[in-house]
Amino acid sequence: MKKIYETAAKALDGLLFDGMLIAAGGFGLCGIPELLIAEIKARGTKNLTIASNNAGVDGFGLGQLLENRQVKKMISSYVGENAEFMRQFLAKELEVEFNPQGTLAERMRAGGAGIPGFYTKTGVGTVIAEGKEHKDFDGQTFVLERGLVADLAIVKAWKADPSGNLVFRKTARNFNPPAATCGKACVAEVEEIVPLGALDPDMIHTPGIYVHRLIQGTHEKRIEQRTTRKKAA
Amino acid sequence: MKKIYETAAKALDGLLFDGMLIAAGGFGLCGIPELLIAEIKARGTKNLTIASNNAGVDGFGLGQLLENRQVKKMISSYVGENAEFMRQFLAKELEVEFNPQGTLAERMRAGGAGIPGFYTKTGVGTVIAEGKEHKDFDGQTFVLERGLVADLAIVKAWKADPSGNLVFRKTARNFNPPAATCGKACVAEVEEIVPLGALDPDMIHTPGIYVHRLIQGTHEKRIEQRTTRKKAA
Amino acid sequence: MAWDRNQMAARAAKELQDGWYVNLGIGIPTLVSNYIPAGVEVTLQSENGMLGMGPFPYEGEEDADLINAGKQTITELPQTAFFDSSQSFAMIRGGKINMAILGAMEVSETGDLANWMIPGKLIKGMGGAMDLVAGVGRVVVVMDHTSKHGESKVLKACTLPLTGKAVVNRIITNLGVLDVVPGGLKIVECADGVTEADLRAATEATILGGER
Amino acid sequence: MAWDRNQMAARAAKELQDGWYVNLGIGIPTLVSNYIPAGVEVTLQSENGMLGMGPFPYEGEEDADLINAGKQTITELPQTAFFDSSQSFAMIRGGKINMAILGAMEVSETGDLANWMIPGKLIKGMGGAMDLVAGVGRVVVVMDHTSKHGESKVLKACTLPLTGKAVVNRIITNLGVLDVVPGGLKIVECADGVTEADLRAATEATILGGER
Repeated sequence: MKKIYETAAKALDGLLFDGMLIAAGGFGLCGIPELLIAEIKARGTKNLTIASNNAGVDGFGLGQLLENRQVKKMISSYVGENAEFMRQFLAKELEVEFNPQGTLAERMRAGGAGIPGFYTKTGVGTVIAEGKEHKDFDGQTFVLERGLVADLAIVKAWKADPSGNLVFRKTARNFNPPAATCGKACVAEVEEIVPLGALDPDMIHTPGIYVHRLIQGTHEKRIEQRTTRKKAA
Repeated sequence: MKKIYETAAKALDGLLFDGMLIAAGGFGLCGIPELLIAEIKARGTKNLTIASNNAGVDGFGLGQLLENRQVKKMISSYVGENAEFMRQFLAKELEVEFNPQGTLAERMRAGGAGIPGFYTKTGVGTVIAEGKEHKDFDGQTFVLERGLVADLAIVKAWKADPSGNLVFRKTARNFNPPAATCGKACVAEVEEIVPLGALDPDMIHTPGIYVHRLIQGTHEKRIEQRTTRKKAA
Repeated sequence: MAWDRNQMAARAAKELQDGWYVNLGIGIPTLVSNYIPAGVEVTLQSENGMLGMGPFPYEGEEDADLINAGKQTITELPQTAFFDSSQSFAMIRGGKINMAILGAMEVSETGDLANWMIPGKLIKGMGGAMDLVAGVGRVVVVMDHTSKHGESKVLKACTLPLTGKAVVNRIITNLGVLDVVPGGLKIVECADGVTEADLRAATEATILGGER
Repeated sequence: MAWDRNQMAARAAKELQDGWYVNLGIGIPTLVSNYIPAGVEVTLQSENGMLGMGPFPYEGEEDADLINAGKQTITELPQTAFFDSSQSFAMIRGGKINMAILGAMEVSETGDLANWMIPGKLIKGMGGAMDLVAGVGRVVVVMDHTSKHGESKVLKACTLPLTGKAVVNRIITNLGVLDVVPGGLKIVECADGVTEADLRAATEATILGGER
């Protein structure tokens, strides 16, 4: 039951294949599994479908896999930060399935929770709901959305213990916990692996059962929009 | 936005009415909102439907409301600890809707999350699924279960801050977080209200948005099955 | 004449009620937090997983792990709670947020909202906007009344793909404030120096009544 | 002749594989944790919201906030994680638990399981059993082969309301071990001092083959 691997390369060994579906945590560039993404770029795995709220930026995060033409399709809610994405999409070189952000998060959670479908008001009356099954509950109309199960989930946490228990930091948590649950396999990269017993059992965000492999590494943690205020004189 | 009330009586003022649906946290006698239950007994509110995993024991927890004949119907997964329950049920004085434990927990979460229905494998082929809509996904059959929205949620936490952020302790967490989300109103009783800023924002189990009223009090925390081992000589 | 961005934000801030949980969209809605009236305490939700959003950090105190839904560095407050995206949208979809203030490309007299794409041209995605308009208690749109070319963005029917159908309660533009009511829009207020006639002239949508 | 409760638990413990996450039901299955083979590390899940369940506490160290699904006081381990009931059953329903070992009132040759009620007589409820049998990777039932009156509890078809349909993989009784396979049951092993003929005689369900 050894979950700790030395490198991203070793942690991904045997898990990557062309045409696979990968669920990735992160929001913008915050809390993205940057080390695992870099390794997937190095491997050159092709025809990927990636479920991730965003698509990184040009040259960083998932943007690197787009540039490297490894991505066939993105399942995302917002991709406005990425010029190469827009170019490939408008040129029809890239498929995109837009999911409302909450629907995407819930699809990941549902997929991980053995729920193949759930109803939501989100998107009813929009193109997002076209072709999907509708159903009325208590006089309101809802649309059926599907649980999402990925071949692999890649997530980034702050701390882990050797059993795979994960703790996230501030808004870097975001999609990582639901993504972790929806992978048939889940690899996590963390800033620090602490000894067993060092994490408060009441304060585990993602229990180790969801995490199959684990690496520790140094993260760039790039800031996308550096906004500040001045101290009053 | 003052959420802190002095007593259970004041915290429940204006929230109780005959025939209402109450969702209660707790598993067995662990993590039950014992102070709020005692106050509901004192008020004598009638014809209650209560969604709670268990029904307390004779003389404690929800068992008191059963004895006081305030309960019309229980929505529960397991009631084996309660002789009066069994008596009322077999005498048809009490309605019971059995829900599989995970289905009940998910119904509460779904109700709180704006999800009116979800599909699960749990209970397919059993009496639980009779009369419910079935649907196949990827070659397997699932049953549609409904999100549960309660008129009132009553929960018990370990600590709270004045904004209503809750932290639970060990397995006393159980149904409390999903129950808290599914109430149109939610009242929480806690062992300790700590100052604003005293809780780590990464370690909040139930964000204050779910909690409308809050009391601090002393809990009996009765143990249902005291099992121990002897120290080796 | 007419309101500028900050005046629109200030007007939108008057919509806030004490004790409310509020989600502010990107752009002008973000400015609303600068104008929260004294005595009104609101908790800002950021849909990337935070309740109790504080102001921008002081220079040098930015934290890459602490951003808002616009990916801007922000700060936390004593009451802040962090959570994951599925929990965040559980509270949005579940109606726990009292109000969302959002930008728009177009809005219709039936409360339809379009703010996420221009087919063939611009494709950014809806982010959390579809969930917000479907789930929160009250939806207020803040937008310019007309396009750069002077065309009304307050329409009988939206021309762009919708973000939500019949979801908008109130529209705040540079020209005034309008409510979505049965049969069309109702003028609540005109912006400084704007007459009701100006407002009607700039609006394609049906505006009810001769009087307010 | 035949296994006692502890021998049944010990036999069931041989089903465990290193690294597995396992849920043990109330009764004999709880005893399984006393017989986990050396070198096999399993993590026990308790469906009331805990991974990494430890043994009973020493006298005087009981904690009312720390119980298992049987409401018994227990302890935590260094790798323990607590979570709420919706998360607990998310992992159960989602197939993250490798095996559940459960008690039964009746089991059928098609893998149907009945363990939660006797109409008109006994009504305890299914607790988490329906979720467990529907969700976990492998379901092992541990039970007495016959009732107090000597009637087989391993049946062609269950007579009691089901907990799950076609969910049981393996049956461990005081008389032996049987697998649910296409067409009926297959004898895996006879208990000490029990012959295959004994096992067949005590079983109403179809047992395949003349040989094992």
